[in-house]
Amino acid sequence: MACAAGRVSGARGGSLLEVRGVTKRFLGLVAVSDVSFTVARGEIVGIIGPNGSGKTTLLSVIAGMVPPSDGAVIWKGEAIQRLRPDVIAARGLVKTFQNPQVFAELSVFDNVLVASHLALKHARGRHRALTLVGIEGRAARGLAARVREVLGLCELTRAADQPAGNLSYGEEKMLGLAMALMCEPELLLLDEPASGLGHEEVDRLTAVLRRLHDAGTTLCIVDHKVGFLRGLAARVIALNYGRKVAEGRPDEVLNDPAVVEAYLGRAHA
Amino acid sequence: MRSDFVLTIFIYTFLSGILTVTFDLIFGFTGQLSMFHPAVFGLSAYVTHLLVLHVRLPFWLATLPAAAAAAALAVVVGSICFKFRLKTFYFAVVTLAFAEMLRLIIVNWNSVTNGTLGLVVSGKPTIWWPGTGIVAIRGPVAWYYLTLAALGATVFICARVLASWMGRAFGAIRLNEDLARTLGINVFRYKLVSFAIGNALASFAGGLYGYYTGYIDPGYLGINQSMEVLAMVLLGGQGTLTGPIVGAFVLTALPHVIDLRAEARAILYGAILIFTILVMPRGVVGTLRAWRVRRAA
Amino acid sequence: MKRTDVIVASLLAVALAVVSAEAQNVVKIGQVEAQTGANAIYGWMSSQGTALAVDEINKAGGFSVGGKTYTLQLIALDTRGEPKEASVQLKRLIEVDGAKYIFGPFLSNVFLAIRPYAAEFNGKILMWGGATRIHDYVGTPGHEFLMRTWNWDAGPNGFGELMVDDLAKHGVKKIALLYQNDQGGKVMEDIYVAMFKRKGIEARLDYFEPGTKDFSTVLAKIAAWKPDYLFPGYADSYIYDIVRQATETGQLTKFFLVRGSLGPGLKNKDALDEYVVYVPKYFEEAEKKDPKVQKFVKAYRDFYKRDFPYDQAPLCSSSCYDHVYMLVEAMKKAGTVDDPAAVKRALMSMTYEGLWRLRFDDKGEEVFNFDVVRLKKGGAIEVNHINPK
Amino acid sequence: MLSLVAGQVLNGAIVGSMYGIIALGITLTFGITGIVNFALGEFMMIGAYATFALAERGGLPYPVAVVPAALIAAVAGYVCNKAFFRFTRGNLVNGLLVSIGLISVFESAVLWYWSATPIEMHYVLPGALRLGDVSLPKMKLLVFAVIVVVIALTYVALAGTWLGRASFAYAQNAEAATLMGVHTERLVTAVMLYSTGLAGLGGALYASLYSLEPSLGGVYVLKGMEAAILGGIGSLMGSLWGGVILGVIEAVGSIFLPTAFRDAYGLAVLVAILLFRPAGLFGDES
Repeated sequence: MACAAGRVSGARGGSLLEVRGVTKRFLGLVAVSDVSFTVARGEIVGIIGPNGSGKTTLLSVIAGMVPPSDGAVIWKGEAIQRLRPDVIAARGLVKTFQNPQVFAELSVFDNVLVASHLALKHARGRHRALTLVGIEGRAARGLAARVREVLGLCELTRAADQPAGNLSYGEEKMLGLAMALMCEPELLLLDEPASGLGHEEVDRLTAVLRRLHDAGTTLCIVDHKVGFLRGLAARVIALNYGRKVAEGRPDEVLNDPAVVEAYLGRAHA
Repeated sequence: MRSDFVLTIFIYTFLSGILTVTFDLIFGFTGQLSMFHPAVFGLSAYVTHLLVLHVRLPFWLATLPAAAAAAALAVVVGSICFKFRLKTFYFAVVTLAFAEMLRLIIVNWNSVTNGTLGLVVSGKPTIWWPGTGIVAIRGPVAWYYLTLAALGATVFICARVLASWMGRAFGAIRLNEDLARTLGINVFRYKLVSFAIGNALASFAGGLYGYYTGYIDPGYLGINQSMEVLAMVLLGGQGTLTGPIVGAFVLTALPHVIDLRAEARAILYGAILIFTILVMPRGVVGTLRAWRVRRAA
Repeated sequence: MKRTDVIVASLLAVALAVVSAEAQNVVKIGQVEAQTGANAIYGWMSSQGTALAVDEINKAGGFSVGGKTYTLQLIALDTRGEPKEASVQLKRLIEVDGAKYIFGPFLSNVFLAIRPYAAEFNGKILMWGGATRIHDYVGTPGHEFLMRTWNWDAGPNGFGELMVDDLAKHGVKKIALLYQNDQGGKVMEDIYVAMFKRKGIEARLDYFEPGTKDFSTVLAKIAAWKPDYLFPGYADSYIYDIVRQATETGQLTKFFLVRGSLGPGLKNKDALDEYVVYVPKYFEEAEKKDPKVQKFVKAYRDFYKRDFPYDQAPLCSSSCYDHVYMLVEAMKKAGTVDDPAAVKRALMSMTYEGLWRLRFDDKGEEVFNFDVVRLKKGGAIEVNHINPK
Repeated sequence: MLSLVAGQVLNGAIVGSMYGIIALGITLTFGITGIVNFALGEFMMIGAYATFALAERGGLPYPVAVVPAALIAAVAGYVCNKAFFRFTRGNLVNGLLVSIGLISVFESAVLWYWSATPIEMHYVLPGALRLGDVSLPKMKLLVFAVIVVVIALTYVALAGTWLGRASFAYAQNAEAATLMGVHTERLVTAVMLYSTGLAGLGGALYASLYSLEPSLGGVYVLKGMEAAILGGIGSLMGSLWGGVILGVIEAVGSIFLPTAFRDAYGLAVLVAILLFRPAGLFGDES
């Protein structure tokens, strides 16, 4: 991804994202409690944990959808936990939704085209104004090409012209991913990308994510499908009741008693 | 002999068309139910004329500060509403509130606006015409083409904006604000942009309207103006550029087509409004479009 | 674009067809009044009077001018009080229907919006309106087509002037004006505030938003100022409430009106001390004395199948009724039905004895006899018939 | 001066309660059906003219006439719901357009029958009550009492009845409520009946205070919307408070400032409050 590569900057090599003691309370009950971890550029980090262990909340906090009650989110050495989601996205930190969000009335192509907002902004900046008076048609053509590219990457080319409302659940998730990609993320936060997908869909997803990673995108994937993550992630963080209970290589973490307990309950511990 | 009667209906259609199209930019495309339109319509009518009157600006020059004023006002009102995340009904009522306050100011600021007596506009806009040179625009035919051109320009500008990334941002905001945010779209800013552009363009309708009828009064800012514009857009088809114009034509011509005693006429008028929207919930154009799509599929 | 032209052309063709298809010996009277909507009251009443007169004349077999018998066709269009509608309708009346005689409008904002267009037909049409703002234009160059069908407040023949003089004679020192904040109210301010000043009466003015129904606050404010009289706006729809709310709490009990009707006074006759009002005609009394009035009231009842609106009728209904007859007389006198200029000359030189004695001053503004009614506590009524020279 | 203010605060509250009863209808309808019944003012008008007809023409004593008048309005509301609003459910603007159409229809119909001449009922309860320098018309006090009682009863009733539980459940979460067996159609019908009936009652009371004209509803539906939002959509007592506050502000405002701006005072405060409490004074933030 040329454009993305062009924007690599800030803390080179070092940690791209750092989550520092993030806590989130919703009227009394604690969803995330004092979680800290870092994501280095080019990594694939997995976050696992049973349902209700606070994974989704944690992601929302990082993406700026909900402000943390406590703690900080550091992006390229800069605290971002008070910034608006669109600003955070503009800085290259993009999130997909667990249950896919799409513009149902628009065609798949237009969905992704809408998502080209940032791409165009980065590519043209103020010069976007020229597209208003018809000049800079190149920019527009460039976008269209890019959209097709992304659709191809996510294997949605065939569905391009039909309304997003008609897509299957799996395809909707793919579209969600495609739109996120269009934003040219440096770090892509994926919220349960595999949930509700069939086997071959999961495989396809895995392949796509691999390709992304090879293209230089850092990934942070939340999922409770352990198997799916084991295949992808180099490092896994386990949450339970909003706490970080383990961190390390997938096999280590999956054998960690705390994690086993979290998943299978006391009996097996 | 040609009939001014028919031409006049078209002239009013085109003038209303400017209002409805720009309103649809805010409402149909960006999803913000604004009741502020008649306010800028009336305000710009006053500003334009007062500038011509006191500052001696030529009409066309005077419309620009008027548009600027409209945009500035829109930014103020819009920022307040959007900062506080006022949506649908709330947004409608608050913009209505601002419109009412503006109307009351104009009604009572006698020294400038001549209050309820209104202002009689004697002049006409002039244009340079090859051969004849500078000519004042008089008579229905001239006004027919002038207003048509104005409407055309408005539609063109709106179309360009909607075709650009801004239009895409508007749509995203209308359809799913949260998703729009995660895609890096500054929802607040683009709501504001849509609101400002819509109102700035609407201001031209005000200036022209005042100079066409030759009379400006605070009634321009009345709430029923708001209702009429809304009715036109819904009837014609929201979220389209042709729909609002169709609606403007229908509702402008309708009262003059029904030939009944006053009360019966008003009853029928209301009934037609109701049944059209019930039969075509997406307006004439919207429904036709959907129908064509279904036939294609 | 092209398509619109086609539409224009076709509609136009239809229009022409309509015009040419019209019978020859029909005189068309157009009327542009607000018959529905918030400001309907004046227009509604006047369109009633006109329709009644036209019906009577036609039932009587029409009228003959130059040996030819004509009937009247009334085309009354409802402006809903909207200038936009009115301007389209006026064009229709003049061009499509070919009406040369236009009645109305009574609303000033409507008049101001249609004036420029009507002026283009100066000499080709005759427009009879009651709107106050017509006063500014009637008799001025380029407006020969215009005549105002209502007495003017100020000036030697002005009913307002006369009534205020009377107040001054009664030693009134302070009067509170409470007008609705619209065209009519503003015009009255311009007329009366100055007039009171000239006559050495201290006046204070408060405006209220049209649509207001509860006046307690502003009335309390006014009462604290302790005026001798309260001078409420011009529309009965407000005066009923103002008078009731003022008297109910006993804050203000003396009223002075130059528009509106006797109705509100009668309704609260026991609670008020005095209620002075200008009415073009005090019908309850006139009905007993004047056979013409009797006939009119009966005709109204039969035609509309509803009780006679004593309080509202004088406002305009019947003066429009008279105007139709007067116009016909003028046509006879001028010997033509399709030369408005000639008809106007005839009108200017004649005096018509109908329910009123109607004539026009040299500007083309109407002067007719009227009544000033002084209502006392308990309902004692003293009518003062005034017959301007 | 003090007595002037005191008197106007009371008077403002009374006038405001009238806004409140419309606001209650708006709150209920919007909360349940998602449409703003902009035509509510017309049902008020119907109630007012019905009262006039029953009391003046039908010869019923006023207190008796009020009830059938409200019922007539409710029936009209029921018909409109079945015929029109049913199809615009959840579509704010289309519902608004239907309302605009209804306004034109109703007002013209009334104009046709009653003519444009203003009409006024015989005074039911003339005279005023004096408390020191403050004097308030008896009828106004009575009207105020009735409205407060009605709204309070509505509040109590909605807490303990099927309609109440249903509507609260529905307002919280439509699907869930439907799953819980709340019969949406029945609920909506009930709400339409009740809100239009309330408006009718408001009109019936109005008729005893002011003169009638076909367009009387317009002002009240606007004030009602302001009051509903001021109090917080969905809050029943909030609608009463919203109305009262609005009334008091307008009254007190126009003592010290020009009366011509009366409406602006209420609007300004409305906007100010919305900025600090977007959900209104009594609405629940979320």
